[in-house]
Amino acid sequence: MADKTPATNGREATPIVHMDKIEKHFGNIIALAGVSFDVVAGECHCLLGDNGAGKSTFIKTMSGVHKPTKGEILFEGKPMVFDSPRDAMDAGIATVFQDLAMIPLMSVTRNFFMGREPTKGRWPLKRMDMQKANDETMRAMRELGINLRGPDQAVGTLSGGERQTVAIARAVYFGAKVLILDEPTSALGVRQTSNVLATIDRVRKQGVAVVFITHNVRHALAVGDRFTVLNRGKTLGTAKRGDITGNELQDMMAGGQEMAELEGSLGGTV
Amino acid sequence: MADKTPATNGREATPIVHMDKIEKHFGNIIALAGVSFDVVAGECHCLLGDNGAGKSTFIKTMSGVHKPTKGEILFEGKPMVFDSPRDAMDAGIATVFQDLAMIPLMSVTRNFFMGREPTKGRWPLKRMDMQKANDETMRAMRELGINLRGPDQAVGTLSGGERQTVAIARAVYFGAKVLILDEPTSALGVRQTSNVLATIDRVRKQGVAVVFITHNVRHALAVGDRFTVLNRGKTLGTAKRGDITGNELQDMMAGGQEMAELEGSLGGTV
Amino acid sequence: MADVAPIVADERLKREGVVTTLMKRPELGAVAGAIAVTIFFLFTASPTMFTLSGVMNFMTPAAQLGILAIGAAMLMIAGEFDLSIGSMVAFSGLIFGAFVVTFGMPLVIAIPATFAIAAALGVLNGTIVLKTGLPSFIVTLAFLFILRGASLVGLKIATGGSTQLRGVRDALSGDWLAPIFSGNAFTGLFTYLGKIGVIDTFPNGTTKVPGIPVEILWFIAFALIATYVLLRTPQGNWIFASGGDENAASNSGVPVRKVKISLFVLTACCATLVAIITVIDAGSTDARRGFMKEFEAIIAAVIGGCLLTGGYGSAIGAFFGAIIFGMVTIGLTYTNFDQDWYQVFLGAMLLAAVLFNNFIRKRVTGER
Amino acid sequence: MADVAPIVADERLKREGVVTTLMKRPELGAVAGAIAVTIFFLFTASPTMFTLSGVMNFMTPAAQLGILAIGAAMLMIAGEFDLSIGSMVAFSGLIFGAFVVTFGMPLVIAIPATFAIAAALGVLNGTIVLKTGLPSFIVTLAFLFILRGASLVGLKIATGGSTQLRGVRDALSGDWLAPIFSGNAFTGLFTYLGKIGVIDTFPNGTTKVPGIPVEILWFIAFALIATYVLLRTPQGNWIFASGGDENAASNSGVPVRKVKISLFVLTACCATLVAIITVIDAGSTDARRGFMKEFEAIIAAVIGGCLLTGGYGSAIGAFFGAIIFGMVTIGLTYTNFDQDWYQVFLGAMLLAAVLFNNFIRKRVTGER
Amino acid sequence: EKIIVVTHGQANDPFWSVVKNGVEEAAKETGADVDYRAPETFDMVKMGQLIDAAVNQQPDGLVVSIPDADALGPSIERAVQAGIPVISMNAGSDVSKKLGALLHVGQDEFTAGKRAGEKLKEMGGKDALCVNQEVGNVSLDQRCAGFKEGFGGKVEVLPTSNDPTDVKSKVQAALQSNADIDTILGLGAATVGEPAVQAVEAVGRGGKVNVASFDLSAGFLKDVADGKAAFAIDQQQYLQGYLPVVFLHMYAKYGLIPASDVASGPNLITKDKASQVIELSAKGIR
Ligand SMILES: Nc1ncnc2c1ncn2[C@@H]1O[C@H](COP(=O)(O)OP(=O)(O)OP(=O)(O)O)[C@@H](O)[C@H]1O
Ligand SMILES: Nc1ncnc2c1ncn2[C@@H]1O[C@H](COP(=O)(O)OP(=O)(O)OP(=O)(O)O)[C@@H](O)[C@H]1O
Ligand SMILES: [Mg+2]
Ligand SMILES: [Mg+2]
Repeated sequence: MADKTPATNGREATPIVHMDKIEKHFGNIIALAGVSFDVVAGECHCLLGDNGAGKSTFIKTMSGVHKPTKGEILFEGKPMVFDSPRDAMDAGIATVFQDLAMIPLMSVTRNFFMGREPTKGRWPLKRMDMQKANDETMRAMRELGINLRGPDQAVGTLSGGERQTVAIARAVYFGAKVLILDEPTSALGVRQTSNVLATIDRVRKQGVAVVFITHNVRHALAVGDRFTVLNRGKTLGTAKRGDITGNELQDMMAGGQEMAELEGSLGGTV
Repeated sequence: MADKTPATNGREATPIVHMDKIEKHFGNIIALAGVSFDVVAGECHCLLGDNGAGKSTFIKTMSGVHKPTKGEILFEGKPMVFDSPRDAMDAGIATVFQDLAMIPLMSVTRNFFMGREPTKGRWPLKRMDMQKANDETMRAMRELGINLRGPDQAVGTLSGGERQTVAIARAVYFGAKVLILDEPTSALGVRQTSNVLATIDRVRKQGVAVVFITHNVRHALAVGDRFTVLNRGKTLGTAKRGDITGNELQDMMAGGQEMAELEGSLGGTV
Repeated sequence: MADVAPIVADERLKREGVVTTLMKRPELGAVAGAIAVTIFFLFTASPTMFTLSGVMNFMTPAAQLGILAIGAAMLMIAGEFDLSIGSMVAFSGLIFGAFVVTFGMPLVIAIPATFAIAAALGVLNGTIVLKTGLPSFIVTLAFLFILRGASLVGLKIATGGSTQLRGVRDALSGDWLAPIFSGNAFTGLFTYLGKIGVIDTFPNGTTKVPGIPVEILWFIAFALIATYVLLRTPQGNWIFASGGDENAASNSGVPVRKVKISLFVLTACCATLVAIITVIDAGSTDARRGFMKEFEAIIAAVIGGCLLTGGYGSAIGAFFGAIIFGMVTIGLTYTNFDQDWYQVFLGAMLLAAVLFNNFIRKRVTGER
Repeated sequence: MADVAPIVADERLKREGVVTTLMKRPELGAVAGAIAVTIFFLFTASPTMFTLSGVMNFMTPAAQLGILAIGAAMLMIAGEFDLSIGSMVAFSGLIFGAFVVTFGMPLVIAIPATFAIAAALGVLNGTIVLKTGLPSFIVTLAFLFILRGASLVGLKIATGGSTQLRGVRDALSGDWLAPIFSGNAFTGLFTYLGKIGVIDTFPNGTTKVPGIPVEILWFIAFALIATYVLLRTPQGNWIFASGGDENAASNSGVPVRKVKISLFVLTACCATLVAIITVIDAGSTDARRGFMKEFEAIIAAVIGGCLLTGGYGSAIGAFFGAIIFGMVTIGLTYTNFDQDWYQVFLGAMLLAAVLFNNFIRKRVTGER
Repeated sequence: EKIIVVTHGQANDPFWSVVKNGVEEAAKETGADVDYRAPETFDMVKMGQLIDAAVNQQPDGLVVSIPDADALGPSIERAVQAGIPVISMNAGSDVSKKLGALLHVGQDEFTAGKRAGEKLKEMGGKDALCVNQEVGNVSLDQRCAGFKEGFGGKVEVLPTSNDPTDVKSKVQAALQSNADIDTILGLGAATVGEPAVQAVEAVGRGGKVNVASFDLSAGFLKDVADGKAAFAIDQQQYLQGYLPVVFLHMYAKYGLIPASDVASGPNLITKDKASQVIELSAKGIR
């Protein structure tokens, strides 16, 4: 697919985030060996690749968790250094991390608004608006197809999918300019998955730039505008929607290695 | 599908595990409201259902983590009370939990063999056979398509898919009679997924009873012999392979609620 | 997406009583412990323990400990320890005493200056912990020794060789700020109540209880404010988040560093408040002040339901934890047992109080 | 599935030196701290500190602390605390002293009997912690008080009113087991070395160092065994797992309860070993033995790299942590510093030692 | 009739346990109901609260030690106001009368330290260690301060913990690094005196270094008797516990009270007397 890479050259819009030749080393482990990537407003850019390819590490440098060992980040055209995830958030980047970044002992509402709590009243009586926070949380969760028993259940006691939905709903709620989703549908049921995909589609149409990581080719094809494949810390290339078929994409995601043969309906895409 | 339930009545083999009208309450939360389920040797029984339906809670009672509030567990026909997961393991039940049950600070090998370490030498010099443990771990991981950098990397620094693969490889390695997999493929790449599905197929043919939880209809259909759908803590019924189509199954998994409409290739099964 | 499912009563919930709901809160467990201890002393202690003066008597040490315990609890909720609190009491006491006695400053200057120095030490503690990533246990332990040693040296310098600095009361006589930090509040009211016979008086006519010791008021006010901050403000949310999972909190945009440093400053200031109150009240300070108070504060916080691993606990819990601790230590002197057995009783009562609290909570909330 | 990918050199790894690999181990950080402290004293302390007798002199308290610290470290790795260690030293000392002096038992009975009682108390501690789910901090804290108080009461009963029980040495003179638990080992060798002039002698011809104090040998042996258990046996794996994540460990089949209870027994037995050694050596025991040793043990374990949250640490780290602590506390007396500053220096040196250790590790292993 | 004793010394401190034994003996003999109270560490704030607690119980007599007149003064005055007869003991002879106590039993730590210093100076001491097992405890600090004054020569305070092994190692370290030390004063016989003697032996300076210690312990007395240590300073603290209770009993019963303070010490126990008191010391009477 290396020959298909120039396909992106034709794009006009300046990217909101442009990551240039990012490298990231952990001690003696090289997780990223020079990855370039950009995303423009109103598109959904899928980041695909084998397990351990470096996808999560890459988006973590984008959202201020890791500092790149080498390489540059341009935000809206200007070089930018995010010192903490809070900086990235203030710039309008919201992320669903693969590990969800939630506090098990705290309630759903408190996790939802963690770091950006709605307040009411004036100092010194400025306080959290719990009523509003609870309502918004329940509403946002219902939109994604989860009916919580109550907004004060501890996140640690939620089911895997319920928990993931909290993280997605939160990111969607706060994702002003860029929304990064690291395998957001991995634990979701069919109904919740289709809701999330529909949500991605909706926010993209509202002009938000979406970075979507998934292992499911069908999900990627359903909402993706461009597809970038990582393998062992390097880019294999980027393709536009329509330039590539599901089977081609699947082969690339497997890192070029052969897959076990399966009977039945799995002949096509997993 | 309630009318299809009797389909299973025709089976001859006595189930290895038979769970009878299991209820489980957490304080005032009712997670399971009477679920019956069984699995026989050599079959793959898929447990499906919406997020929060109670699947994980159910298999946790099966593997000794939770004690059921009501109901009975028959193991090889005899009533059985598992006081701890270790009891269940000693009986030959191995589980991949949704949260993986791994210690982030410990190495891959130590996690792999946790609780059942291979030893060499005699007391008082009976010690862990690290060489063997490392080799077996690397081999088991490679079989599922993950090439680890080394067996002594801390699990906490592995990628999501790598970590999940450790948990699966461990369960397969120790799953003598029953293998329970709670959404084992959620974080896996396409190659690893097909490896896992192939592995399920292989161990089933070796006579192991497999309980497979997934949200992916295609995965379920690829390896499942029977399908049980849970909804809000209750069974919707059980169907045999061939008695049900992917679309029917998908509708049931969504709990009968409508799904968001999606353009493109997602018209069929998610 | 428009047709969002309506909110319906959920069939997956059993009904639960108000009691159950209340008992799930960590602080209310500590209340159960406090009640158990009270009942114990009602039966075993001299009845004077629960007269007005008896209550003030055990509430005073409880209040002094409690101010420290609430600060320690908030820091523990954020996942860190401050072992230097006790030494900080001695050190702040020395600084304050020296300001007042040696330099003759009025309180209106001496108090802010002492707090400023304490806050600076808090920032130092916090910064070292965060910059180096060392456990706060070990960093503040170093300050436990350093500040204790510095108090000794400082006292010797300030007094010309003694380890006891006296004369604070004389130096402050007539200072208008003193009543806020020492002595008793509402003395007028109490004298009046004594006159009309509502409260007991000594043979010479003075009331047995001259008023409410100010530390008790500080203690209650601080407990209320801390609870409000923890439960009702964004900052409270950040404190819980920082302690629950530092990485997750920081990834979700919580300014973890600022939160933790502020709390190190808070514990240092709590120690300073206690130091100022006790130094003015006692009129003196010495190198042993606050000895082991860091552990007592942590103990009170843990009795009150704080987890040592962070992320869970409450200020009200620490409030009752301090009262339990104060009531047990002073209360035992109202009973008729031999002082040799004191520690055995103390240990047994602590254990009994937390066991009871735990038992009640388990009963009420069902398994788990 | 047959065609498993072959093992190939991984291009995603940078090469790293042996030093880096070594320094990643938690224990080797503590070694760096120990070296830093040694260098400091080489420059500031009287040269007698590093003569043979000087080394034995600071190694003796280090060894006694270290035996406790290694036990505490193993328990901390498993995610629990034992605050009753120090009181256990006093209590076991009393029991042992009473067995030997009051009941006249020979060591071969008294020692196992004392260990049995200590083990039973360890089981009690562990069982309460596990059955109730209360934090071990609070449960063992109760035992801190209870055992300390019981030692006082017991001593008074055993002696008829004094807090010191003496006469142990007389009661044991000639007991064949005594040399294993007291005095010096290899005395013959040392006398010989003294004769041929390899080691210093006093004017009267006796060697300055009569032998190696047995506690040092116990200490080293225990450190080696503990390290072996932690790193090379299944039980070691279980200890790390229990502390790393109790739920995950139990779900993976680790017998978490058994592991924890055994470790509570271990810490109680460590305290008893120290008690027996010191009681025989001193010939007496008193109610204050082991005071605050629980904190010193935890401090040594933390200096040696143990996490308070569990799941991480090493016995060798605790070994060096105890040596650092012993060297600093005793070493400062060899220097010319004004002893008023003792605690300031102690704190500063602790901080410097852990900062140095941390700095080295960060340098060597790269960021994170 | 109820008498409450509040001191600054913990029940497990060897010195104070003897005081407490004296209190108990007096209680037995007079038939009075006597309670002994003390804070868990040297803590003046807590001690004041314990006195307040005692006053609340309206006893027929109160015995207190006064190591810090500023901190304890108000509580003691409150007791006097409440009409409770107060006798002070051990520390506080200088302020006892001013605060309204009937009389004082015992003597100043400072005076005792000074006395020891003078004696050790007489024995030829020039360079001394004052080994303090609880730095910051004002009454111990005063012992060292008094010693410094009486001794006249060079005195260094060596802070240690309560642990005998620790004390021995530290004293040994001090002796090794400073060959001029010829005198050691311990502030507690069991915790400091005994290990200090061992340390002196271990560095081979037995006979060249004079070891003396405050308070008595059977082990240290044996060292004195054997000539390994110079003397022990005895305050006869048993009397400090015993006498005030008896006095208060007499006062309550007949209104009798001695007219002046009672000095219970200091009393130097040297080689000739040591062996006689060993037995009493082992029983917690001396
Ligand atoms: N903190 C770390 N320390 C050491 N190695 C790390 C660390 N974080 C990630 N790695 C390694 O870097 C590689 C890339 O990890 P990353 O999590 O980015 O993969 P990924 O593409 O997200 O995989 P997956 O699809 O399984 O989530 C992995 O091999 C992992 O082991
Ligand atoms: N310990 C607990 N305390 C309280 N409620 C719990 C607890 N564990 C699970 N629940 C609740 O029980 C319900 C079932 O949870 P469970 O994890 O079994 O769902 P699941 O079917 O596995 O869902 P998913 O597909 O999202 O993993 C959820 O609504 C959850 O909130
Ligand atoms: Mg990932
Ligand atoms: Mg689940």
